[in-house]
Amino acid sequence: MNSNLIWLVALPLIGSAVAAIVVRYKFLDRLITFLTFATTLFVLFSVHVGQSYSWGLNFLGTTLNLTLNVSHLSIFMLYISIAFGTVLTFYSLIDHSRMKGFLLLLILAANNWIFMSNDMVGFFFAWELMGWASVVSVLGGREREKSRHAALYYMIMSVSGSYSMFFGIFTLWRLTGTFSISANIAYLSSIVGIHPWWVLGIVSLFFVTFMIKAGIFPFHTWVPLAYAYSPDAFTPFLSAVMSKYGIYGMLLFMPLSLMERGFPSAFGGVPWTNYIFVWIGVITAVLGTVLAIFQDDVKKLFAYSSLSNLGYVVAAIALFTPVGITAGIFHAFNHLLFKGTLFITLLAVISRSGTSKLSEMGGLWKKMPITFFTFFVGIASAAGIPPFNGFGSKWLIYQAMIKQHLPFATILLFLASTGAFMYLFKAFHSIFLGQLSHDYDRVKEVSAVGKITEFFLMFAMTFFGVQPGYILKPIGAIVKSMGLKPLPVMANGYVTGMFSNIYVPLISWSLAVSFTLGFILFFVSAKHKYVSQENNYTAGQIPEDWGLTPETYQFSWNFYQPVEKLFAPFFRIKIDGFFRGTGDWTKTIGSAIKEIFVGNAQMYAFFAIVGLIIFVIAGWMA
Amino acid sequence: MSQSQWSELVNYFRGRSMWMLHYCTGCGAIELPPVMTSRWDMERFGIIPMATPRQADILLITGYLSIKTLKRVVYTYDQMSTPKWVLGFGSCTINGGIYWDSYNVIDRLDKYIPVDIYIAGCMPRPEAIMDSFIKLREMVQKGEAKGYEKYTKNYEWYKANQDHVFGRSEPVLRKAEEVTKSA
Amino acid sequence: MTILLKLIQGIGVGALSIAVGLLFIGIGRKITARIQRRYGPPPIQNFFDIFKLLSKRSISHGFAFDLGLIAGFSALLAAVVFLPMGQINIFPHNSSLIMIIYLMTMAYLGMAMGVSSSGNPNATIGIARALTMMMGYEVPFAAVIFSVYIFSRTGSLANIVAAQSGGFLNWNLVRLPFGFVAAEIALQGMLGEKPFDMTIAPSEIASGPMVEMGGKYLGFGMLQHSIGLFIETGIMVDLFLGGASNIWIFIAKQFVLYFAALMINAIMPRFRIEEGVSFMWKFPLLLGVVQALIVVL
Amino acid sequence: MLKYVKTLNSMGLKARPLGDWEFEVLTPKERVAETLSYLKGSGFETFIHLMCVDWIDDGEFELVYNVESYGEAIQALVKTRIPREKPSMMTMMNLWGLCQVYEREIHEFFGIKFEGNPNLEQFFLENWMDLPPLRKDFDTKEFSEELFGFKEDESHGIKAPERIEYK
Repeated sequence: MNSNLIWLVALPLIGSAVAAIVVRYKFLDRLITFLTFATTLFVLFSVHVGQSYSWGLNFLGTTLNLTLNVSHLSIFMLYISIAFGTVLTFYSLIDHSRMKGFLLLLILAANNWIFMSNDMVGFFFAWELMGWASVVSVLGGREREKSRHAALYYMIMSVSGSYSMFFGIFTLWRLTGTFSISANIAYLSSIVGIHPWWVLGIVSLFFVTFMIKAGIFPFHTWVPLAYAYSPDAFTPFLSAVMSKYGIYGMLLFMPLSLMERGFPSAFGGVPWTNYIFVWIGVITAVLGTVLAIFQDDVKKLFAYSSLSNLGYVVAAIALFTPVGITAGIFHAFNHLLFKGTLFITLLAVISRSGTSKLSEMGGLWKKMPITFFTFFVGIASAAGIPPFNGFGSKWLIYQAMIKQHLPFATILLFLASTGAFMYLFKAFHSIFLGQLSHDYDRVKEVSAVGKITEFFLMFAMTFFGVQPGYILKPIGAIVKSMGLKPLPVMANGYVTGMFSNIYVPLISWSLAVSFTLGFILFFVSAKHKYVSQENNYTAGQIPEDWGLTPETYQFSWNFYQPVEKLFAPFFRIKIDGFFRGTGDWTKTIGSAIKEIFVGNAQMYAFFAIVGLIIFVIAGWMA
Repeated sequence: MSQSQWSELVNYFRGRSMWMLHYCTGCGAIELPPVMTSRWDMERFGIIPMATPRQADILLITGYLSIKTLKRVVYTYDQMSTPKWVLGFGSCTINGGIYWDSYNVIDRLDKYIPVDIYIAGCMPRPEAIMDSFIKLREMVQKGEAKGYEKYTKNYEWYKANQDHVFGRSEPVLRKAEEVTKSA
Repeated sequence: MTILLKLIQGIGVGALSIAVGLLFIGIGRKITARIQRRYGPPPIQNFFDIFKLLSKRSISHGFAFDLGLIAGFSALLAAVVFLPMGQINIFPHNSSLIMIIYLMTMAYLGMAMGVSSSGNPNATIGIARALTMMMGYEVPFAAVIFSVYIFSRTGSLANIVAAQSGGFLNWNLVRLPFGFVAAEIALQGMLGEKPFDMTIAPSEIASGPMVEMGGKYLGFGMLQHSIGLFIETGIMVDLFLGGASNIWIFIAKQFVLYFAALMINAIMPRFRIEEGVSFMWKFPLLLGVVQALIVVL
Repeated sequence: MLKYVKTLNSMGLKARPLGDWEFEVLTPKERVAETLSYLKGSGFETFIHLMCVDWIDDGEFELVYNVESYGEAIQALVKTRIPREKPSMMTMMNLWGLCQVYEREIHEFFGIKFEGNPNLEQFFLENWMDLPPLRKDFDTKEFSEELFGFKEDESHGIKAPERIEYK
């Protein structure tokens, strides 16, 4: 019995209550949020693997045991999520978005509960708490109408996911009579050889929920909306931490080694259920990338980018090999770090420029140099460029895929990676590079708090890039706890894939030496002088008489027009082929799907009723 | 290695690699394709055409310059980094050529920017252009082509000449009162 | 002591790659001139050019411009030391191909950042074209390298070279012919030679990324190009032509590849961007996929 | 072609053929719009050019509207004369929007005001304050000497050619 576990949940709840009281005083609200996060992180230091806590709850005459249990995976997730939350809340102490601190604390409570919970009732309750709190959080975006629509959409998706999970939980309970997650998984793995289809069905119910939360194809539709229209200070948390709940859930069920015993193998020794899942991940990665290339709203762009990265993670963990799981969790961590950083810098940029449209920004690097560098390190990480942190995990993912002899999936992932470089550069250029508009002459760099945070994040991204061992060791423990052989992590930074090795510090040293040489050559050669941005091909002459302004020279509209032309046939297929279809049948189905996704009040009501029916059936079966 | 030896070396290399920005204003531009292509092939002297003033060492003005064009030429010249040289091509740059009494075409280029070598002729043959390249190369290697230094030293004079053309604030001719401003 | 030795070796390899790259481009200019029935510049012309550029004054648009150009050059310099070339192999246990490719990506990112920070739209258009083209050629190239990975059961270039030892018939060129053709076409795009030179289109976008670069900046760009040429052809030699027993043979093999690319360059017009990408995704990718299928099945 | 000439003559205008494919119409200033709209209605849909001739001795400007019928491959020159003193003309923009640019150019080089044309700002010239340069009474040589400082025997040893006097 370790009562410190209960504090991890109780503290944020208390903090949330206090913050809710002072919600009118914005700074106080933020301060309490930050302090609660920091305290929770402090409490977390006393938590160790293997601790557990449980208490009984009298529910309708039966006693329900709520259990908290700390596994290797949970403590890893707890650390990264709370640490990131602390950084974020520290940063957002003085921002101007309409995020409510108490909602974030509610999510934190749910977050800790989800990661520690070892019973499905608690898990489900925490999941719901997290879902509703985040739905309400999304409501406070800059554009009220759109954020309301996004929140509604998100709510529908999240509720339907919850029904699915609810159904799954009660089915399992009826079969085993217990709510304990570990016991249920043990039960499932014992019957997987006998009734594979049953197990598949039950697990799918859970996986739908997790895929919705992680935004995996085909349940990705809520992601861009919710990310783009949520409050700017909340989006980092939404993207960095909350998308990982789905991954966590999948990892819980992965040790079933899914259908290895019940189903034949597909290519490369991967069970075919996993194989399908790998492809779902790959499709998500490619889809997210391609759609991100065409976005003009920067938050939407990075929403699709998150989609793409989670696709990578899913593809890697679905392999369920030591390299795959390591790569997947490592990438999930890296995604948390760099995408959190990117969204934090976006928060800074959007609050200063007042717009999230890429075509309206530009040239901010002279005004916000530190934010610019943070963003640069962020996109370098996201593009997987050594020595920053995204590289190791992407490299490992390729290794894992190749090890299973899946070249086509790997090629597509590589395409997604190159495409990632494209959209990242598009965002980078359109925000920071290019011509500075006169509208932004008075833009200032972030405050001291912001600078500290940005320096810290830059340091973190470089540190975990150069020394991946610090993060690969705990991941190794997780892999071991799943019953697999962990990757040999020789020294900090020496990563052994199955196909080749990299020694990341060596890359960093090589880069350091070559940059020194580059700088020496640069300063030895002839002098240069600095000129203004107007002194380029217009020769310092701004032909205002012709109605042209500096912004006219900012090239950010239709940035990848040739690519759009290239993909135009595919977009046509989507609209014409899918919805309008070749016959009435397709038409009907198409319009039905359209109804669901477009969503009017009747459809939502219909959803609620269907959910209710599922609920009743589940109850009856129980 | 002493200072002078070093600059000698630098000048040698500069002479061996001269990149050209051709500012094609008049009819003379048609003489350049044979110079660039297989008939005369200026690349064998390390001279290649460049697309922007940033990259260029030679500014080749191929023909007459109206006032508006001259303004752009001056901008272009200012955008080039030192060392830089100007070649005036054809009679038009020397004395206005057939446009000698035009109301809109300047007569002598080196009033406005320093010209290192003039190529006479209307139009000069490609051989003349090649010859001017060789001359320029000899001058550069001997350290004689110093037009850009002249420009810096006598900037006031050049600037005054430029402003005289660009910045007119009153009519040039005395019959100003007869101008039908009401028209 | 070993560290110092490796450092000196690394710098030596960097210098070698620059020299070889510049010489290649010079010889390439001469050959192109001869194909076009011109006399052409001397083969060492590029050394004159580099010297002149580094000694010429230049303009800059700010620290991002400086840093970007330095990054473009240095990251490639950092990548070249991991390339096994003949008997020169400084870090034999660290020659993962994907690592080298991603290191090169850093150079492109740096370059892109530098030239775009100048604010010249022509530069950005060039970069957008380059990135689009990169998406085009990396896909068939990825197909090929993953086929080679699976075929050789290793992802380290040094081991791939070792796996091809023992005569011409063991070369991947013979064993994986479709992959070689696909990679050769991808190489054309990588080197930015015609018909895939839409990035640097002097008449349309004023030489694209290089539009604001002059003096030493352009010099850094040229150095980057020459090292890039060295690495890209070097990777191809290691992947398909069985590496080499010493550095001279290695350079000779590289030159053979570059020569082939030059020949195509000299007689081809230019693709439009989306044509280039869709070409890359049709013929070379098909070959790459066929090769991957053959390897896997 | 002759039918147009005949019709135009019957309208009281002086029209005569100039060759196989061209005829001219002399109209007073007030009837230009009428003539041009008649021609446009009968197939001369393409406006080619607007020219101006300075008849300095007559004290008149002559405006020449050049229109073409692609269907019959013939051109018509509609000529009108306006006095040199305070020259003005009504715009033809309602017939051809293209006229806007030509009229702007004519205004720039001859100083003819086109009533109804919204934009008669400088087009080719910059910062021009002298007489409109294509008028016959504008002395380009003197202007050139004054502004560009050109002297005929200036150190180059090249003698400038004799100036052709236009009558």
